[in-house]
Amino acid sequence: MSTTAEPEPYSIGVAMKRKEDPRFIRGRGNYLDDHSLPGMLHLALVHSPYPHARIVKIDKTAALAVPGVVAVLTGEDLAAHNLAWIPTFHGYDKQMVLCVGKALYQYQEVAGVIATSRDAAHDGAELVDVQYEPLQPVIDPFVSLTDKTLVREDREAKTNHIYHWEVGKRDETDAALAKADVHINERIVFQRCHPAPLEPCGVIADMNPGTGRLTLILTSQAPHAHRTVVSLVTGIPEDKIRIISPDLGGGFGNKVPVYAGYVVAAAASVVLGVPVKWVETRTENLTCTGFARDYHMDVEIGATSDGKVTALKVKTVADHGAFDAAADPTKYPAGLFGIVTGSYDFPTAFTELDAYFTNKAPGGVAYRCSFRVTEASYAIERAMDILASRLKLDPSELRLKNFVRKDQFPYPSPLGFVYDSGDYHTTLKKALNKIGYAELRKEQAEKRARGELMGIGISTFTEAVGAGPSKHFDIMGIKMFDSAEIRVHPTGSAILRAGTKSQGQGHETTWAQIAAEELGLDPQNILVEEGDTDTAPYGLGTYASRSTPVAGAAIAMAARRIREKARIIAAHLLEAPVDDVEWSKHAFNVVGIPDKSITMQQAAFAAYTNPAPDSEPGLEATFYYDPPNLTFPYGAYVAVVDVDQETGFVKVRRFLAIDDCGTVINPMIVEGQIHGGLTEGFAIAFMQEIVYDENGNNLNTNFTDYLVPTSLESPSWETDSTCTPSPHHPIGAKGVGESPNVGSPAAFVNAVMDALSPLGIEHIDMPLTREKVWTAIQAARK
Amino acid sequence: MTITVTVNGTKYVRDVEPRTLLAYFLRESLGLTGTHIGCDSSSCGVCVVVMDGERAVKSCTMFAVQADGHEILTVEGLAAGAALHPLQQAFWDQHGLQCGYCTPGMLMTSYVLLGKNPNPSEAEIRDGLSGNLCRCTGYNNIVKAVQQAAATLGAAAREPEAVAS
Amino acid sequence: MNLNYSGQETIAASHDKVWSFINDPASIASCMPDVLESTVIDPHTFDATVQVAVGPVRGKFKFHVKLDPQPGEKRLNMTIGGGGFGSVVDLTAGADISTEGDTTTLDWTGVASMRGPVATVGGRVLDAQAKRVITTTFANVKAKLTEAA
Amino acid sequence: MFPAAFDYHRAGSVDEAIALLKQYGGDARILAGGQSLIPAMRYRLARPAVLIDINPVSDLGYIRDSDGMLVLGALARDAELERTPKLHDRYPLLADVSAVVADPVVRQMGTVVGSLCHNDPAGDWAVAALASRAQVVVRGAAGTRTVAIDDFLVDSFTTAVADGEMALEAHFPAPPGRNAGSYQKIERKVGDFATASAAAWASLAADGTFAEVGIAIGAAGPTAKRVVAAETLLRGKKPTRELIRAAADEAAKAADPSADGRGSVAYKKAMAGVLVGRALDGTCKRLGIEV
Repeated sequence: MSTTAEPEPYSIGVAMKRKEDPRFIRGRGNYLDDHSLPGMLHLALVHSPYPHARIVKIDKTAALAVPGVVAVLTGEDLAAHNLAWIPTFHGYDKQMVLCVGKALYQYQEVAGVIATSRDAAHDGAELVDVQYEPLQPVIDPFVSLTDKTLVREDREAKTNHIYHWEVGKRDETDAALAKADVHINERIVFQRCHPAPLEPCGVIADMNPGTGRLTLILTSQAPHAHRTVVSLVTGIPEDKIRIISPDLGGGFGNKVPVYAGYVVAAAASVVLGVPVKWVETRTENLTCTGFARDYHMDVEIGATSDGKVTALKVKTVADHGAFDAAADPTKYPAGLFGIVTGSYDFPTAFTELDAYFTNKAPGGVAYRCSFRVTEASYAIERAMDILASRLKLDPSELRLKNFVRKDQFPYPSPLGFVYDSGDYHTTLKKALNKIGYAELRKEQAEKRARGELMGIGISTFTEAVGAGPSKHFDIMGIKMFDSAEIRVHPTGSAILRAGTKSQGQGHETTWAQIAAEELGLDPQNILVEEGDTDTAPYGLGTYASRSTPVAGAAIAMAARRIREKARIIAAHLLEAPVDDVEWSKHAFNVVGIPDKSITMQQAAFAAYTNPAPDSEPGLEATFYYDPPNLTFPYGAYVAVVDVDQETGFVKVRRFLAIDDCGTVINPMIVEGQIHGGLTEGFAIAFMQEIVYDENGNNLNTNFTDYLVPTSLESPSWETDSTCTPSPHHPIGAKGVGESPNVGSPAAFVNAVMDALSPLGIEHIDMPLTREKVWTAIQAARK
Repeated sequence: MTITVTVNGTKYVRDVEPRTLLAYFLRESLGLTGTHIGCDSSSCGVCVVVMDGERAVKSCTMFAVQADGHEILTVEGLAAGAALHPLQQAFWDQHGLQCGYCTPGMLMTSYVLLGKNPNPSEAEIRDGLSGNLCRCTGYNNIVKAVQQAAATLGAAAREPEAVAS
Repeated sequence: MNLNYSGQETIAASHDKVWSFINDPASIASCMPDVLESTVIDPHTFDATVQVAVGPVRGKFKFHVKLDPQPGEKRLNMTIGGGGFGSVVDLTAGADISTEGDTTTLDWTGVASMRGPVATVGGRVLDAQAKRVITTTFANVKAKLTEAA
Repeated sequence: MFPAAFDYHRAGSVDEAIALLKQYGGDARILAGGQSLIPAMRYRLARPAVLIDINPVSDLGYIRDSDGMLVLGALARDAELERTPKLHDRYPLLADVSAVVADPVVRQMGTVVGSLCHNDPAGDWAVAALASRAQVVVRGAAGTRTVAIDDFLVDSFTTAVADGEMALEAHFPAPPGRNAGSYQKIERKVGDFATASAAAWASLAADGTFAEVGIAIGAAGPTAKRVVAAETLLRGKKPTRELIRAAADEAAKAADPSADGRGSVAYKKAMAGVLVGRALDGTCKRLGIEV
C-alpha cells in the first residue's frame, strides 16, 4: 500500500464523505422504476398457485377483453421466438422463462400481460384463465434424492440428482477420523433465505426500430455479463444491445440472475416495437427470484483428546429448486465451499456435495457472500463450538490451539486454496480483550448459579473472496477479471469507468479515492461512472466481495499506467531524462531535486497542450486485472446474549466485530458495510427463512412473513479492526462487504447454544425463533 | 375524480382514479420519484411522506383521493434550495445511507419524530423508526444521524441563525 | 398449510334416505352456504359459485365438487376444488354413515389446503370461511332431511 | 400489488356516511385509517365495490375522558392516544396498547375503532376492549345502538356491525378506585400481528384484595377471548405469586389458537399463560404491590 504521509484529499484510508449521497438525500436518486419512456407499456405476470402441475389450457380471452390490455404472452408464444428456455448462469442447465407444459414451483411465471397501464396489466393478469392438473410436488431434498417423483421431465437424465462435487482426500480423512480420540458428527442446516433488497427487480426494455438497438434499463449487478447473455440467447449482436444499470436499491446477490420478467419484457418490446416496463411486486421478489443457501451439511471433525483437530469431513445435500440456476463459477458448482476448513490448520480434509431438484423456486445466489462461503463458514464455526463443548474446552482456547499460524502464510489449505495472509491469533486476542471475555465468563458463572441463561459466542471465520484468477474462475466461459478506464482531462480532473456496479457500497467514492491516491488528484474531481455497457469497460460486475479485490486493483493499475506516461511528460517539462524522474509525494521531480516538481495537473495539461516529443497526446489508460489469487479477509466476532426461558426470546446484549480486510480505503464506508452485514447476519440467525409447507406453498411471500429486522430488533454494533494487507493486491485490500454476514450467524448461534449448554442443548438450526428456543428448553427440562 | 393537493408548497390539481395510491400519484402524476415503493403490505416504509406537517404516513397505504385538500411534504421538499435540511446533512455526515432506497422514508419519518420529540434517546429513535426498514446500514449510523439532526435543530431553536450558517 | 375440521350430525332419517340425499349433487349444492349458482355436470359432480364474505374479504369462489360414494354405502368422500382472488382452496371431506333404528349419524371430517395469497396473506380469514362452508353444509344436510321427514 | 377498481365516496358527515351505506349496503366499506383495509385491497383479497371515506368528517377524531369513560371517535388514531400523556395514568392498559399496535408510522393513520371493526383475531385493540368491558356505539339508518364488546366481536373479521351500519365510537370505562393495567404482546418483529397477547387491569379494594379484574388474550381463537375463569379466580383475593400463576394457567387453558407461521398451538397456549402472568405482574407493579 502507499505509505504517503500526505493529508487529505489524497490518501487512501480517509473517511471521506460519500460523493453519491447528495442525490440520495435529496430524493434525486435514479432507480429503475423512476424511469419512464414515451409510449411505454407495462407488463404484469401470471403465477402458478401450484408447485407442480401440468398446464392443461390457458385462456387469454377475458384478459384480452380488459381495456388497455395489448397482448398476453405464454410459454408457447415465447417458444415461437425460441425464448421458451434460457441457459442458467453457469451453463449446466436451462430454465423456463414462462411455464411450458408444466409448472415446477409455486408462483412460477405462467403468462405475461402487456397493457397501457400498470393497473390494466394487473387487471388482465387476474383474468388469464389457466387450467392446471396438479401433480405430486417434491419439497424435501431428502425425498427428492429417492427419485420417486421426477421434477424435470425435460432432462435426459431421469433423476432429480443434479451433480456430485468433491474435493480433498476421502480415504486419508476417513482414516484420520477413525483413529481420532474425539469425533463429532453433526447435521447442520443453513436454511433457505432470500436477499430481499428493498428495491425489487425490474426492467424497461426498449427495442428501437429506428436504430435496431435493444436498450435494457435493468436492475443488474453485472450489466456486461447480462449483455452477453442476452446476445447469446436472442442472437442479437452485442453491439445492438445496451444495458444500463441505474442506481440500485440494494442487491445482495439478488440482482445477478436473469429473471422471467426481463425476458418477457424484452420479447414484448422486440415484437411490439415500444418500450415495456416490468417491476416486480414484493411477493414476486420473494417467491420467484434468486433465493440463497438451503444447504444440509453433515459435519465431522476428528481431534486429539487435548484438542488438536486432525481431520474434517463435510457431506452436503443442496436443495437447488426447480432449475440449477445457482450463480456459481463454471468450474465451482458448489462455489468456494472448500473454504470450509476455515481458519484452522486441518492436517487433512474432504468435502462432497450432491445437489437435487425440488419443486421450489430456483436460485442459490451468493446472498451477501462469496459463493457458498457463508454456508461453509457457518458449518465450521458451529462445529468447532460443538467440538469445544465435547472436549470441555473454552471455545476461544480451542480456536487459538488450532488457528493457522502467522508464519504459515501463504497457507495451502487441504482443500486447495492458498490463503494470502492473516494473523488469526492477534485478531481473536484483540476481540477477547476488547469485549472483556474473562469478566463475561465470570458474570456467566454467577448467572448460571442463579439459574439464568447467558451465553457468549465466538466466530473466527476466514473468507475466500475476489473471484478470481481466470485460470480457475469464469461464468459461462467469461473469465472473472475486472476492468477500469481512466481519462485525465487537460485541467487535471478525470473520469473513471469500471466494470463493476455499486448497489450501495459507495464505489463513486472509494474508486475515486484509489485513483486519487495513485494520481495525486483531488477525489472530488474524479467522476466515477458504472453500469452503462456502452461506456464502461467490460467487467463481471459486483457480487462475492470481488469489486475491491479485482476492480479496485484494476483502478490502481490503470492509474499507474497513466502515471508512467505522465512521467515521460514530466521529464519533458523538467528537461531531464525520464529515468531521473521519480514520483514522490504525489508529484514528479528529478531525483535529488525535490523542490522542482511537476504535479499531475501540470502533466495532464501538457499532455494536451505540450506533449512530449514522440509520445502520443492525451492522458488515459485502461487496465484489465486478472488477480493472481483470491483474497482471504477474516475476523473475530463475539456475541453476548441473554435468553428468556419463559418465552424463548434471545436478547443480543453486545456484539463486537473485529475485521481484518487488509488495507482500508475508506474506514467510514468499511464500518458501514460491517454494520449492515451484521444486521443481515442477525436476521438470518434469528428471523429470516423461506419456508415451504407440505403442499409446496411458499409461506413467506411478503414482509409480514419474511422477517427483516427493524431498528428495534437489530442490536447496536461494536466494531474494530486489525490490518494484514494482501501481499498480492496492488494496494493490499481484501474486500469486506460480506465478512459480517458470513461470520456473524455462527457467533449468534454459538452464543445461544452456550447459554443453553447447562440444559444439555448442543445445536438448534437457524433461525433461532422464540418458539424453537422455547421448545428446546421445554424438551430439555422434561 | 379531480383532486387538489399541495405538495412541497406547490398546489396541484389533478385527475386521478380512486384506486391510485398516493405513492404512485406522487411518483407518476407529479414526477416526484424520491418517494419509493418497496412492498405491498405496508411493512417497509420507503414510501413515507408527511401529511399536514404533523403526520408521517405510508403513501402506499393511502389513496391519492384521500390527500385532496391536504398538504404533503416529500423528501424533495426538505431542503431549502441549496441548503440541506439538518436531517439530510446528518444522514450524509454520519453515513446514514448506503443504497439510498430507504433514505427518503427514513428522513420523513425522522422529520415527524423530531417534531414530536425534539431530543429523543437512542431507544426512542430506534422505536420511532421501527416502521421503516433498512437493508444496508444496520441502523447504527441512522440513529447517529437522527441524534446529530436533533442537536442541530435544538441549537437552531435556541438561536435561529445557527442553522442558516 | 392444511386446516382440519370435523363434526357430527345426527339425523332422524333412515340410512337410505340420507345416503341418496348426500349422493345427489343437486341436494348437496342446495346445502352449501352462500351459493350464487350451481350447475350439475353429472350424477357425481357439480360446479358451484360461492359468495365469500368475511370482513373485508368479499368475492366469488368457484368450486368444482366431486362426490365419491364408497362401496358398502357406509362412507361418502367429497372433493371440493376451486378458487378465487388468484388463490386455490382444495377441500377434501369424508362422512362415515352409521344408522341406529331410524336415526342416521354423519361423522364428517374435512381437510382444507390453501394456496396463493389467501394461504399467506388471508390465511386467518379463509380458515374461518372454510370452516363455515363445511360445517354449514353438513348442518343443512341435517336440516333439509329433517324438514323433509 | 394494486387494488381492483372501486367507486369512491366522501362523507362530509356521519349522516352522509349512513345515507351512502344505506344506498350501497354490503358492497360498501367504510374507509377510516385504512391500514388493514388498503393492504387487503392491494392483495385483492378485499375488493369492495364502494369505499365511503369518513376522514373528511371533521368531528370524529375526538378522545374524550368524561363521565368515567374514555370515548374514542371513529377517527381517533392510535398515535393520538399514544401522545396524550394525561390519559396514561388513568388508562395505563390503553396507553400500553397504543404504543405497540402495528408500527409507529401505521399508528399515525390507524384508528382504534377501525381495529375493533376489522376484528383480526391477532389484533390488539379487541383484547384491550374485552378486558376493559368496552362498548361500541353502532349507527345505522334505523338509529343508534350501543353494543357490549363481548357481543360486538362475533367471529374472525366479523362484528355486530350489519350492512348499512357503521361503528361511531368506542367507550372504555375508567376502572374504578385504585387501579392499574398492563398489555403484553409477543410479536416476531415490529409490525407483525401478535403471536400471543394479553391485557389485564385490576382495581384494589381497601383491604388490598382485587375488587374488580379484567383479563383477555389475543391470537388465542377466532376472536380475542376474555378469560373469565382467571377473573373469577382473582376477584376478592390478595395478589400473590401463586395466585397470579394460577390465573396464568387458566389463560393457557382457555387459549384456543390455531397454528401458523407465528407459532404452534402448544407455544401460543403457553405464551397466553406467560403473558397474562406478566400483564398481572405489570399491573401489580403499577399498583405498587410487591408480589
